[in-house]
Formats: sequence, C-alpha cells, structure tokens
Amino acid sequence: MMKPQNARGVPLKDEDLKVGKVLTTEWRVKADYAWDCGIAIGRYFDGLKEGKILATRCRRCRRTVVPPRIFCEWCFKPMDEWVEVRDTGRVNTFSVSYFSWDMTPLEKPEVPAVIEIDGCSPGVGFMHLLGEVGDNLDEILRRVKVGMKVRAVWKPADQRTGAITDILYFKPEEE
Amino acid sequence: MRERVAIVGVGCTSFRPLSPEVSFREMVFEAACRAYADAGLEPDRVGTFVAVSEDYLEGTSIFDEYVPDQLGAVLKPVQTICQDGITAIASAYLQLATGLFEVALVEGHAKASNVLYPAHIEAFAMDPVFVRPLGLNPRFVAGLEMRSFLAQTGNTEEQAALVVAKNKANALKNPLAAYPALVTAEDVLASHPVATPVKELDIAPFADGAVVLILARESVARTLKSQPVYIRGIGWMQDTPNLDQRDWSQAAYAELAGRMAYRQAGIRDPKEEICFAEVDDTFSYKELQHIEALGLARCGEAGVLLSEGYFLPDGPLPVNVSGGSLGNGYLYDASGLRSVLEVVLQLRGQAGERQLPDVRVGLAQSWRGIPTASGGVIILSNE
Amino acid sequence: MERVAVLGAGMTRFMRRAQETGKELAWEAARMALDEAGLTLKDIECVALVSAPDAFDGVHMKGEYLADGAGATRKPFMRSFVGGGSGVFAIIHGWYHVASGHFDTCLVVAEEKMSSTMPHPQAAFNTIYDQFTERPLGVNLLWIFALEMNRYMQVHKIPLETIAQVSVKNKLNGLDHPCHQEGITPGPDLTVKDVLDSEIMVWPVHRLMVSPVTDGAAALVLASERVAKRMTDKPVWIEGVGWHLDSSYWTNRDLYYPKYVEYAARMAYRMAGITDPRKEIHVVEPYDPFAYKELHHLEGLLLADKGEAPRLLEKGVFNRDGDLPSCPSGGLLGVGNPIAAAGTMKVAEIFWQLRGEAGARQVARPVKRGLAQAWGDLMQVGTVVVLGR
Amino acid sequence: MLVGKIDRVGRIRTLHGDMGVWHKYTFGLAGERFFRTLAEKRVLLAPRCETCRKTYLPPKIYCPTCFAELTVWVELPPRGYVETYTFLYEDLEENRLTEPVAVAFVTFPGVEGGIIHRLGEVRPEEVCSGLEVEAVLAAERSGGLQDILYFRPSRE
Repeated sequence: MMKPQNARGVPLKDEDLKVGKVLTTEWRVKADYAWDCGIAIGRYFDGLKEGKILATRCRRCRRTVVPPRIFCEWCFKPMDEWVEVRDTGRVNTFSVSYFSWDMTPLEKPEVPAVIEIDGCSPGVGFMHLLGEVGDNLDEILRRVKVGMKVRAVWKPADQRTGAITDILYFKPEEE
Repeated sequence: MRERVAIVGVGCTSFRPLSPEVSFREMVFEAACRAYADAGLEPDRVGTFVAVSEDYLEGTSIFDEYVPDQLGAVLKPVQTICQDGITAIASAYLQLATGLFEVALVEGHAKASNVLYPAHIEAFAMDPVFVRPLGLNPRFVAGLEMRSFLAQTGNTEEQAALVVAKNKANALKNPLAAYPALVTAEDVLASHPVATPVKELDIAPFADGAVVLILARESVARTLKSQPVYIRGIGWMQDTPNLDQRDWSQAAYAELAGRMAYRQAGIRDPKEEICFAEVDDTFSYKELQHIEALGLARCGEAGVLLSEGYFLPDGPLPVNVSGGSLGNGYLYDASGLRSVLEVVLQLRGQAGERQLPDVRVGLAQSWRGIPTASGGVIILSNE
Repeated sequence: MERVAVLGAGMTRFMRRAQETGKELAWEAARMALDEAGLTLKDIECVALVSAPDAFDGVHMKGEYLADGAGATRKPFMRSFVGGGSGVFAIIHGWYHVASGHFDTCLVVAEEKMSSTMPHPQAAFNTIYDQFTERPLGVNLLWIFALEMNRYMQVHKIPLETIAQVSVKNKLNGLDHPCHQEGITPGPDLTVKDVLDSEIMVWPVHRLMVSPVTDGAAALVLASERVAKRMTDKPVWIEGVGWHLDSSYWTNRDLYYPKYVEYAARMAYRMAGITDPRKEIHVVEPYDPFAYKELHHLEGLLLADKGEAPRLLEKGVFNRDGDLPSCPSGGLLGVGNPIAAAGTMKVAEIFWQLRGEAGARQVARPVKRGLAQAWGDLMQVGTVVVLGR
Repeated sequence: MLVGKIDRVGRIRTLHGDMGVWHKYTFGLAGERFFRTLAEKRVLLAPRCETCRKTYLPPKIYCPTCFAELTVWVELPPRGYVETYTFLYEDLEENRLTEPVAVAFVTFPGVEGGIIHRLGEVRPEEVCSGLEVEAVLAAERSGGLQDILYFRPSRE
C-alpha cells in the first residue's frame, strides 16, 4: 500500500480559464496605504535627500546599523545616537535578475546586492542595486565579486525626494 | 491540578485617531517597554511570543516577519496568530500549559489610520463568488444583523443609542481613550443613517495604538513585583464563516466561547459571579447582543437593564467602563487586548478615576468584526 | 505535558491551478486525514489552521474564510502564521492544543491557493519586503534566494553542479508521489546538465532549481495518548517541536548559515532527548523551495557540518537508499509548493515513512524517528518537528 | 528616546503604496455547478445532506455539519422570503450614496442558509421581514452572481 491514496483535486490549465471552460470572477482590491515612516525611517529619508546615509548606534553592544531603528533589537534598549556613515561599502552577496517584481522578463538584467556599508559594524548593510557592471551575465560575473568595493551613485540633489531610490545604484570603486 | 496562568505585565500606548510621528515598530516598542517595566522582567525571561496581525491591515504580506525586533524577541520562539487578541492570549495560555515555557508575551497593534480604504479591505474578506461581487460597503452586514437582532429580541434602537452615550461618557475618565464625548441617545438617533438601522454614531471609529501583555505561570508570577491577575477561564470559538448561513440575530460565537470559559472557571451564574465586563462594542447593538450571548442578561433584557442603569459604572454590572471601542476607538484585533488591559487594571485597583470598588472577577470578550463570526472570552480574577 | 500522537494524514493532489476553492481543497485534505485516523468531525475538539499570505488566495482574513472547509464550524479555531514556516508550524500549533491537556483531538489543516493571484503569484511576494527601504527597488522573491544562495556558495566554495544535483534527486523522488504536480519533473532521465541548462531566472538560480507555484491542501489528525491508544496500534508520536524567528533586519546578518533553523532544531532535539541527531534521526524532510535550501537546512539541523552537506549529497547519503534519506517524498521541488500545505505534506511524509506506508517512496533503511522542517519569512523562521514510533 | 522623537509637524513623513496584485477566482466545484444551472435552467441548485437532513445554500460539496460529501442536489425555484434587510447609504470608498441600496438576506423554504442580494422594483416602505420575493435574472447570463439582477416582491 502506498499512501496517500485516492487524493482528490481537479487540475486546470491556463487555457481553461481563457476559453471559459470554467467560470471565474475577478476582483481588484483597493489596498492602498499611507505608512507612517516614524522617527528612524523618517530621519533616514531626510538624510538620503541630503545625500547622506544615516545609521543608529547602540553604545552597549557597540553596533552601528542601517537601516536605522530607534531601538537595539539585541540589547532591547533605545539606540544612543545617530551616526553618518559613508556611501561606500563592500558587496556581501549579489545576484543577477532576469525578471521584474511581477515576473515580467527583463531585457537587461538587474544586479541586486547586499552591500556592507563602510562605517557600520562588520556585516551590516542593506540591499540595493549595482550599476555600471555590464549588460550580460558573463560581463557581470567577470566584473562583480563578493567583497568588491562599491560607491553610491546618487540622483541629482534637486531630484531627490527622501527615498531609498535617491541612490540610483552602487558602482564599482577602485581600491 | 494544572498550574494557573497569570497576566503579570501590561503596557500600551495611548489610543488616538492618528499616530504619524511613530512607525508601527516604534509604537510597539513603547508598549513593550511599558509591559516589561510593569512586570519587572527582562525580555530574556520570555519563552514564547505571540503577535496578532493580518497582512491587509498592515499593507505587508507575511507581516509576521516584522514582529520580533521591537519586542526583544530576536531568535526566540515567535508566532503570529491571525485571530483576535483574546484568541492570541489563548495561544500563549496553551503554550504555558504544556509546561514548555514559563513566561509568554502577547502583542497586538493597529495602524488603522494608515489603511486608506478600510471598507475595501473588509469587502476583501467576503466570499469572492457568493457575496463580494455585489460590490457593497460591508457595513450592510451590520445593518442586516442589527435589524434582525432588534426584531428577534425586542431590544430597541434607542437602547442601542444609549450604549453609545454610556461608553463615550465612560471614556471621559480614561486618559488613553481617543473618542471620549458627552453625547445623548438623541444625538445618536439623529446621526446619518449608514446601513439602517445602523447610524454613524453607532459605529466605533478607528484608532491607532499598541498593547502588550505578559503572561506567566503562577510559580513565576508569585516571584514578580507586579500583582498577578489570574486567568480563570478562556474560550474562543468560530461560528460558520458564511454570511449566508449564519443566524442573524444571535452571536453564537460569543455564547459558545463564553460557555467554554465559564466551564473552565467553574462559573454557573455569570450574571451573579462576574463583577464587571468589557465586551465588544464595535457597533452599539453588538454590546447588547454580546451581553445577552454571554448570559450577563437574559435574551431581550439587555436594553431594558441598560436603560435602568444596570451596566453603568455605578450599576450592579458595569460594562465597558473603559469606554469600549466606541470610546477608545477600534483597534482591529488589538481591541480584545485593550479590553483585557482594562480588566487587569481594574482588578489591580489601578484604573484611576474610573476604578470600580471591590471587583474580584472580570470578563473580557472580543469579536473580529465584519464579516466574521468568531471571537474569544477570558475570565480574570485577582484571587 | 501530555504526549501527542499523529493518527492520520491527508492531502489533495498538488496542482498548478485547481478548480476547487480554498475551502474545498481544505475539506478534501481534512476528510482524507479523518478517514485515515478513523475519526469523524464530531470527534474533533478543536481546529488549527495554517495558510501563507492572504495575497495568494485573495481573501482578507482567509483563516476565517477557510474555517468551514477546515471543519471548524462551532469549534475552537485558530490560524497561526509564520510565513513559509507555517506548514511545519501547523503540527506544532496543533501539538500545543493537545499537549496543554485542554483537548484530546485536534484537526490540523494547511491550505494554499496561489493561482488566484494576478498578474503572477510571485508578484504577491514583492510586499513581503520592507515598504520603506526595499519594495521601491522593485524586488521579487527570487532576489533574496539568489543572494542567499550565492553567499552560501561563495563561503563554502560549492559548485553549481552540486546544487543542481538536489533538484535531480528530489524531482526523481517526486515521480513516486501520487500527488505530484503535473510536469514538475521533465522526465525520468533528468540530469544535472538539464538543470544547469534550464533558464537562468535570477543567477545563480535556474528554473529547475525553483519549486513551482501550486494549489493544494494537507491535513493531520492529532490526539492525546488516551485517544491514540484506543484508535491505533501504530501510533506515531510527536517527540520534539521547535521554532525560532530571527531579526527582520536580514541584511544585518550573514545569510550563509541559518542560525534560526539551528535554534529551532536544538529546541526540538532537547525536547526529544536527542543528543546525536546524525545517529538518532533516520529520515528527514528539510524544506526545499530552492535546491540549495535543502543543503543549507541540513546544516542548520546539525545533520551535516557547515559546508559539509554538499559533499554528503555527492556521496549519496541523502538518497532514498542512503544513510540519511532526505526529501524521500520529492519535496517541494518534486511534489509541488503550495506554501503552507507543502510543509504539512512533509510532516505527512515522515508519518507515512514511520508507519512503513510510503510504498515506492519507502526508504531503504529502517526508520524509527524522522524530522520535518520548514523555513519562512525574510530568511528568518525555522520550524522543526521530530516524529517517532 | 535618546535618538529623539519627532516634535515638529513638518518633520513627519508618510510613504504611499499598495499591495500591487489583483485576483481571479474559480467558482469551485459547487459554485460552478450552481451558477451554470442557474444560467441554464433558472433554478437554484442546492445540495442535500441525507444524514443531517439539511439542504444548503449557498451550495457546498461537503456538509458543514458532518463533513460528508454532498452528492444529492435539489432544484428550487428562485423564490423566497426576506429574513432581514437594510438600506445602505455608503459605497466602498465611504462616499454617501444619493439613493440608498436595499440589501436583503433571502431565505428559501426548507433550506439552511440563503442568498444575500439587492432588492429592486420595490418602494422602501414596502420592504419588510417576511416579504415574499423572487429573483430577477439577467437576460444574458454568463454564470455568476451578476446573473441575478436583484430580488423583487413576488408577483405570483
């Protein structure tokens, strides 16, 4: 005897929906939000608008972290101070994406990376994109290495709004 | 006999219509700090964490990701319960009862002001094939239910309006409340119809806020500086989730959850044995319906008792002395936790100007709002 | 603490697109589990449900919506949620209902209907990222896996061929699972080369290293010792449970090692009295939504040293006839991945393996104890259960 | 808070966004059968549980009471009674409607459950609990709740 036995389920093909073989109904929920950024992210965005990356620091565990928060999650106490860190860092890991957020194929791949930010504690950083690293996989894999030094490329000051996208991408930096 | 479980720490923010100067994380951090300070505990003493949330109220999928940091719960057993606050307490309670943990923390919050179209979100909870395509504002559910409830029980629209007057007046003595006011039943009756017989002032307005509770087994509770408030009974129940299959006049979920809690607490005559109650009043008539479902009044009697002053703070069985959701604001699933918070404060004698004299046993009850038929009941005692 | 037994398991077929509603899927799985346990709905005292984000099924508060299909009408009912970890958390959730001594029986139901999401189910994953600092970058789910996979490969110098071997093993195993999703395995002669030749989605992740989008449900019936002894002479016991959630600041942690899985495993091992998991665990179903994840998780579970899992895989240790069979069901790569239901399918597999009922999937070595594990959130959650007979 | 709170309105920031996905639902096994039959035969098809002696609307493939599979279906005329009703004055965006919408829960003799729908061709003062109503179906029916336009007072 092999379990499970006689499992149910009526599989459909995508065409079944298109040709009306089965009935369907659609709904577009108006799930819109205005999220309060609050203290830490609010100030972080203010900093980005000015072309600065701001971090918070806990004196007890001596960590400096981005994205900033008002509490140290390890010491469970308020953070002690704001610190301006550099807009340079090192690639902790990266990938090469051929699909957009909703799985639309991309002609030119994107290169997401976790970047350890200089001035933060070791291993601490955030996710962003790499740019000026090539248009195809071979080229990108040739030019991007884990541990590589990178620098932020900012939007022009008058176009910055106070958002993570005020940094266009990070590009390779000569050692 | 099983070891008892106590609530040993409570913390919250104030409740208010907007909270634009803090993120949800920062709001929860404040409530958590207060709860830890109240209990005299450090986060590392907590064995298990339970949060309540629903993705579409946060605007984030898999919202449970964002729970641990602001609670001191990083790399700890943490789970989210997609139910009302009292059911989350039940989860923590069961986990403590297994013996695996000594201390548990329960968190709930609302950033209701950040949800731009709350009726759209509520409609999204309806059956997508049999109800939602009507494209109606979900408050029609309250209209259908209120009419049926009043017709079946003989309670009246005026009596429902009195609930609003009572709770908003009670909230005047609650510094946490967002919507205290002096309004009369006439004001309520004269307010705009929304889904007849439900009118604008019959509906609890939304609020932002966070509540954190800390629970411990009795052996630990006795070693802490705060006065323990014991869980004597807890119940949670799901009625049919189908709008089109429910009994429109009764709150079966509250009745069954109440029975479950009473059985555990050994309560035979709730009307006599419960000193005061915080029941769900998301809509005015809901308070009357829940009072009857919980056996705190006989069927059809809640409205009359109310108009006689029975449920006023100085009456024999005060209900929603905190101001309820009508007075504090509706915090989605954190509303149940807010009710429990009030019961704890009352039983500890820390309710300030609204402190009830000589209270020993209190009840809190929650409902998950439209279109659900589920909720919880908890019975707490300071003995 | 009451001992808790598993009396029955059930599941639907795993399908790219099911005609059934989520409620109907939940009922189909729950009904099979009850039948296998020899119980009826009347015997069930409470219901525990898991399902991943509401954005898939397209119903806000979908736990409420699914309740009647899960058999919860007029019963104490609770939905728990730890993202992708929910599938294995389901049995933990049910476990504490019964272990508390408050209930003798609990029906555990896991459901996911991903196909409702448009334009593509993956689009629902954009909103799992931080709305302030990550979503504006246009993130998809594969990014984070590709980032973690690359980090894991870089730290331990793991060749892509070895990762591809996980896909081959699981997809071939899955051919023996009656519920496997149609087309999930290209053919019985699938090779590492085929996997490496499949489309690059987000390098280093290739299409055949990713589990598919799936509709389906799975269910378990749990009971106290008292009921279990009356119902069966082949009880399978829940010996250990563990779960841990790491910080949501995932870019402040080193992704090469799943510490949260280790903590969850240690919790479960402590409860089960296991001191040497490599000897005491006989069959394992680690979470494999992506090929590298199985290896990553085997290390987190302390069933291999850090960086050692790839070598053990190459030696065949994790094959069905190996010393430590891993994903004999076929896993998410070989059966399908209806998120929450996939984790519960893994628990069901361990249950059937321990009872010797897995048929063509039955592992070669004798098994007395097995483990199922799931992972979830932003590289954050580990959920672990140890079952034994 | 050592890192400081926000104490100026001008320093408050909010970020707008949405959940970004929409949905397409199948009707399920019971819903498919129900709405196909309604469109073709203008009757309500309700499953019956012989054990529990109950007939259910909306339809299900399982008995919510005993969990048995439901295989017996009965056809009912789309005529029933208003059990409870409301006049709704707000749309989904909380705008006030100029004309309220009459919404009713309609039950059918011998059936557990019922159908929620709009009322039409009725004066507001006519609406009451117990009112006998019948479904007005669309001339072109594609399968779905929209095939019922509304319920109106019964003319038979």
